[in-house]
Amino acid sequence: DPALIFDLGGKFDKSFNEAAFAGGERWAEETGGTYRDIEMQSEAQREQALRRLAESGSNPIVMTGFAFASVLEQVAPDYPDTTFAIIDGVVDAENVRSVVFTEHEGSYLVGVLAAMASETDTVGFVGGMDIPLIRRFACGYAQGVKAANADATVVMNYTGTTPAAWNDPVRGGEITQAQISQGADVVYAAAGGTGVGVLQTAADADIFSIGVDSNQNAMHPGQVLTSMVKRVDNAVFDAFSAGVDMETGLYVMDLAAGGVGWALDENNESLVSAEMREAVDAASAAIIAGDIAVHDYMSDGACPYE
Amino acid sequence: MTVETKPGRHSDAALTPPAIELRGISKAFGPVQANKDINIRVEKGTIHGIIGENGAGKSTLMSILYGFYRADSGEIRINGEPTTINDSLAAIRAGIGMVFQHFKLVENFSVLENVILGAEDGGFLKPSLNKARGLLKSLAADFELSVDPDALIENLSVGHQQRVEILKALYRSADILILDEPTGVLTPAEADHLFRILKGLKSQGKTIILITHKLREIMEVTDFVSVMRRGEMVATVPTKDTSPTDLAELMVGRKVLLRVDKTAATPGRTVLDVQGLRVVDDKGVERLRGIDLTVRAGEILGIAGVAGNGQSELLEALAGLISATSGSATINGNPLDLTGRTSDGQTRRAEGIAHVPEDRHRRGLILDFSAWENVAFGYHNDPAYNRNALLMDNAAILRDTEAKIKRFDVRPPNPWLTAESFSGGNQQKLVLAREIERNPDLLLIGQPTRGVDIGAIEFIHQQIIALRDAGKAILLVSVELDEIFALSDRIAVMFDGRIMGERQPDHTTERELGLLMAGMTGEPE
Amino acid sequence: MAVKRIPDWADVVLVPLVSLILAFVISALVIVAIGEDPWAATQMMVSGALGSTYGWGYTLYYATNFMFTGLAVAVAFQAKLFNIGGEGQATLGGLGVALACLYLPWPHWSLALLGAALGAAAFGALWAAIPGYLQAKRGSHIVITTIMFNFIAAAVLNYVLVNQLRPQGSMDPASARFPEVTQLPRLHEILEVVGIPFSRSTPANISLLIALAACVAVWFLLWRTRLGYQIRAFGHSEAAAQYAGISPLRITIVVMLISGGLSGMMAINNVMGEAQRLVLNAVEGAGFIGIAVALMGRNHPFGVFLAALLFGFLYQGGAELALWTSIPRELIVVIQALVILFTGALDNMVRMGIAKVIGPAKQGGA
Amino acid sequence: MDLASVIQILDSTLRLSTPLLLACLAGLFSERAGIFDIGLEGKMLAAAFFSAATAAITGSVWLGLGAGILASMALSLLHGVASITFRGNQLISGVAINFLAAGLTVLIAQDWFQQGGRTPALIGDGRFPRLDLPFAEALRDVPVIGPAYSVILSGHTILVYVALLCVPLTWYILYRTRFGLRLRAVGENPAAVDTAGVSVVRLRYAAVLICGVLCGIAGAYLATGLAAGFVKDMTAGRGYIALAALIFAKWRPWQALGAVLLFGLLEAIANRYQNIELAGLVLPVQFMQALPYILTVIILAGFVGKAVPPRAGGTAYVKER
Ligand SMILES: Nc1ncnc2c1ncn2[C@@H]1O[C@H](COP(=O)(O)OP(=O)(O)OP(=O)(O)O)[C@@H](O)[C@H]1O
Ligand SMILES: Nc1ncnc2c1ncn2[C@@H]1O[C@H](COP(=O)(O)OP(=O)(O)OP(=O)(O)O)[C@@H](O)[C@H]1O
Ligand SMILES: [Mg+2]
Ligand SMILES: [Mg+2]
Repeated sequence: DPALIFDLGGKFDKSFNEAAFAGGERWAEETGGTYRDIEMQSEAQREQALRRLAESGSNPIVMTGFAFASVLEQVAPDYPDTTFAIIDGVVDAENVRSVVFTEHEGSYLVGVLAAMASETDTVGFVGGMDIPLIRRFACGYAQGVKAANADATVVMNYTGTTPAAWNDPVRGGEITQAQISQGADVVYAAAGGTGVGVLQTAADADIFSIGVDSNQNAMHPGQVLTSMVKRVDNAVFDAFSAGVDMETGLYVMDLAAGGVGWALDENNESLVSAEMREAVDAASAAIIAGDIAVHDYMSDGACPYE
Repeated sequence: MTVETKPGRHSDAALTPPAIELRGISKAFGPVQANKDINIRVEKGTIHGIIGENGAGKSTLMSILYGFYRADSGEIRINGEPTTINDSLAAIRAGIGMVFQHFKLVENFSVLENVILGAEDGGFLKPSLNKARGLLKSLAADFELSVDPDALIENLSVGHQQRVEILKALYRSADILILDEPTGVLTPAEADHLFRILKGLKSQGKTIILITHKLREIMEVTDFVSVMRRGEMVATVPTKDTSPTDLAELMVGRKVLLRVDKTAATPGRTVLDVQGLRVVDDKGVERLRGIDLTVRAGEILGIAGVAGNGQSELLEALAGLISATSGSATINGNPLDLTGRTSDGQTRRAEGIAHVPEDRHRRGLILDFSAWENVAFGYHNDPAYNRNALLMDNAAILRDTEAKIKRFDVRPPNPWLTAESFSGGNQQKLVLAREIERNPDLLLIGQPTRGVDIGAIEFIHQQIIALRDAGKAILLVSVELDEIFALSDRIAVMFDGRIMGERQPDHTTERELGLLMAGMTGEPE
Repeated sequence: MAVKRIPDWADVVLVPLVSLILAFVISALVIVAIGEDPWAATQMMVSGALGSTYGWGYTLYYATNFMFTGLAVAVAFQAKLFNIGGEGQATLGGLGVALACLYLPWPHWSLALLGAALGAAAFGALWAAIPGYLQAKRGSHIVITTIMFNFIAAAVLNYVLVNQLRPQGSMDPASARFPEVTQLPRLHEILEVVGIPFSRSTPANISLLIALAACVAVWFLLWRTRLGYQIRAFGHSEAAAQYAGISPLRITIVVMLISGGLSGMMAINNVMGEAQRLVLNAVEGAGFIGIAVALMGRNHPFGVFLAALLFGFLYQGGAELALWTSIPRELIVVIQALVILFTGALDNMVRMGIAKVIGPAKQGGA
Repeated sequence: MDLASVIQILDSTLRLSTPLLLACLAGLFSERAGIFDIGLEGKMLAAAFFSAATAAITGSVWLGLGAGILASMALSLLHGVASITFRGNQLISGVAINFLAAGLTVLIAQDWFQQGGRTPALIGDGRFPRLDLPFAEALRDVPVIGPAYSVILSGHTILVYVALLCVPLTWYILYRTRFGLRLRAVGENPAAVDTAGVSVVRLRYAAVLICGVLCGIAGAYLATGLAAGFVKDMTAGRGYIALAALIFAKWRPWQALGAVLLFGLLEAIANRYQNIELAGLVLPVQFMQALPYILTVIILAGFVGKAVPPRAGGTAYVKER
């Protein structure tokens, strides 16, 4: 059977891990198969969990989060008959599939939408912690905003430096208020459980918010402009479906591959005008065609658009 | 049938029920049997004294009567009625008031707040406080108990704190007033004043129980006296039918020497010389206002005074515990750093000064440490107690402790017991052993026998004299005038941070010292 | 209601035992309440934590962390200083280890261990000494300052990892992997020498021995050295310590240096021994667990050792439970809470119960 | 810094200070009575969960508030039993309560809602509405007073005003009522209270329960006033900050208000200004995030001086050993 390991955030984090969980569940439902899933509780367990699963015959083993990369690098060669898939991280080994997403591309698209929906020419970004992954979201977003409206301002904030940063809806709400007072009328949250507070405050203040990872449009129908979806669920689903024969190597789940995108459903239909849809579709096409290069923060550790 | 009771006439006792009757009261604290089958009657309108050695169980008995402790067995009758006293509220309701040996006051509350605590008038303070203020005024007038109702307790002298305790009881309209060692902290004048008050109360029909160690006071004010020994009530007699020597014998169970033998001093060179010592405390109050004094080798300089007039600060400044604001001092001719910048307790010890602090629990001992650890306390840097720069030589300390315990007859002679588990007198012996055995040039000693019973006092006094006779200088601070007289070669009296005057013990009287202690220089007005 | 005196053996053996049993009984009730089988859960916890050398390896690994942080809190408590800053000090200790391992060329792991331990202790000590100094000199309450320093440490680490130590192009806000030579011997390698087979895949490493040595050293420090004597005296009574010429300033700072150093040393276990790189939040709350461990161990190194083992067991047993059953991981937090509550705060209740059953101590026996 | 920013920051300060204020006053009652309480965090967390859960199930935020208070009081009672009745270690009991709340809330949330330890988002009457104070609209355009009153002061949920009212109320209770006199006395010298014929145990339980009520309101405010539902560990260390504020305020009510406002202000500023450029040097985000804590340390070291806790604090009242 396949196995799925969630990162420390836990499988119900309403975003990244939860999306992986959804992929697993979908696979189980469609194929009638069963899989094992476990949640990490401490750093030291990563290795423990990987080895135990590999030794008990789980295959393939899918894990979410870049934090696994370093450990997997050590563990994978010890179990040549097991295939592993790591999401959000890159491990160079025979039996590992590395799945990465181009969050900056998805963020670019929602940035375009944000800039066009904004009447104040000011949009906000709330990140959980100042770490490279979140910077990548932020930078793509800023580029998209600037592309749609060169005069727009992007207000950026991070919640904190302790693990509480990902679970503090109250502070998320206050940061949103602070951004609103600086004129922001669309706020993009990439902050785990803190995002719940961001979306809530935006809805209360009657401005738009943008969800992340999973489709969060339904959390406040008609008030969440869109969500930057990262199809972690597909990545898990694909890996599970491929089973023991899963191909290894680097898989870049980019816009072209449908790995990232923006969510449109009955909850936000009315919010996205035809003009906006056109613009974002055009941007999307241009990115896929390579006409627009969305800057990847990871490429040089800098963001020219902030 | 109505019987007219005349205060003090115990012949009426058969007709009037006694104010208090205790029957078969027993109380144990763990293995300590503090009270054993105690029976006692206290007649209405009398002053009834209770005496007994330290730890005889006096306070325990009274605390049971006041509902602070619960007796293991026995019966309490108030005015003939069997009464259950499970807490202090019940005692207060039964008309009992108590002034504890260790006051039960909230230090950072005002006098007024302390008085009304627990006896407030309704849920809000304003009316209670106003009412209390009025009542306090009239009580103060009736009983000469004036205190500033708005002063904070921590700023009051012990004597005034005691007045507050008495006012607390009177405010609750107590008919029976228990005073546990009230005079231990008072000047003779204050004590006289207290006794006047007590007599006044008696004449108003109140019943008073007075615990004291001072036989003179028993003889002076009580109508009856009960003697306790080791948890038992050994006798109750009319005061007029007894004498101090009889009482002392009843108390201790043997004959006691009430006076220390000592030869005249032969003072030598000056050991300590202090000039213009001033100390200002944290609150900015000037505690010492220019002290000049000298102590010579082979003499004891006794400092008399009511507690709180700067004696503590004097000792602490000399011992390096607080810093002086100005002044200078020399020890054996070498300057002493009074500012504390280059000195502390360690330096002072090296300079030949030993210090027996007034408060052995707060300063002199670590109560949770064993006896042997306490023997090294303050001398932990002594090479004899250390193997090397890092390690202590516990075996050496232990050996030394055993020797000291033996010489000072500390009981029980077990160096492993924690300081806490020794009785007060034995704790004091431990401290004295540690400091005296160092053979210091100068011994600073505060309240050497506070809370210590007659037997131990005798021994401690002998040790102090012996040190003097060995040619050492001793600066003694005590609030017990008897002690000052017994030990000192010269007596200096402190009042309000100054030395009011110096007297020879043979050429002065308690009365004269009492006046000096109250701030009067003795010249006719 | 006076607490009855009970014989010494009952106090030492029965009270903790009964307390633990009570805690586990209530935990079982909680497990039943969430619809799981408490017996199966117990079995899984015990076998997961103690049933194999593998389980022992993890149990000891966690216990090592808790020994360091527990000792840190205990030492400070001996001087009556409540150091809640173990979390931050261990965080900084991790930084010390990382810098030592990454930037110095070590010829052998043993030297690397020495260097890293020094780095860890120095950084941790520094992080504790500032609150100590402020308390002694400025009267700033050490509880507040150490709490604040936990937050500041998190920010420092976040900055350093993201902007300085993270290898170019890495997504993970973590340092690079330490050089191979700094890899500490794992427990199985050590035990192999004496011929005991031990699971190869556990993070327990030589730091365990250092933690044990630290327990002994702290005991030695407190009860055999002059410094320890002064620390304890100061802790019992500041006024008395001053009388004895023990400088409050010096003792406060020295104690906090030792305490912080011990917290920091935890990093040789988790950062150097296990992860071989520095990650965000490597401490994972061990600093706070240290408070519970110290309090339960009555601030005595041996008590800390036992309490750390108990918590290691709870951690590992609980992890197994959460990993391989549907029981949520928070259950373990609840069990920990109950263990702390019954053994640490309701001990008198147990004592009184025992006194009722076996009767009070004989006269003079207590 | 423009006026709008100032107003927003002050507005935010008030909201962020409110849970701290309630928790701080809660701690004040308990510690003034001689019972140390580092379990404020846990009690707030429990209250946050039970208020959100009850509000989610019943749709009534008032029932939620009640449930939150009850939950918090239950933990207070536990603290009381451990530290008053059984004279256990107050610090350990507090630590245990923090762990207990952290574990139980998620465990129960998972059992009840299956949303990963979260409650469903609260809507409509499940949350406290924002109140407009009288004349807020009319005064809005008056310079200075207008924004100060109608933006900063007005427009918060009722619990903010409750919290603010608790300050004078606490002061009044503490210094003007019989209960307050006894409460303060029992924290200073329980023997004095005992010999005055008042039950030490009853007073301390009362104090601890009041502490429970206030922590309960604080937690409910977090989950149903500021946020719209419970998220695990959502108190995010606020209980510890409240404790720090209490020491900062030296256990006095008005000073407590000052202390929490300061903490709230620093946090609001840190939220608002994260990228500050000083003379060409861009201060890192992390620096701004740590700034409230750094400033607290500096203020404490520079201006506050020694805080002396209630004298009988932290120790059980034992008459006989
Ligand atoms: N709270 C207590 N717990 C345990 N033992 C106590 C307690 N109070 C008193 N004792 C012990 O009970 C005995 C009687 O003490 P008590 O205080 O009644 O003596 P006392 O006659 O008042 O002595 P003193 O003259 O020193 O005041 C002593 O042995 C004392 O140590
Ligand atoms: N509060 C207390 N709690 C427990 N034990 C106490 C307490 N007070 C005194 N004791 C114990 O009771 C015993 C007698 O103490 P106490 O001070 O009353 O003796 P004492 O008869 O006054 O002796 P001494 O004459 O030497 O002062 C000692 O062993 C002491 O440890
Ligand atoms: Mg007595
Ligand atoms: Mg005694």
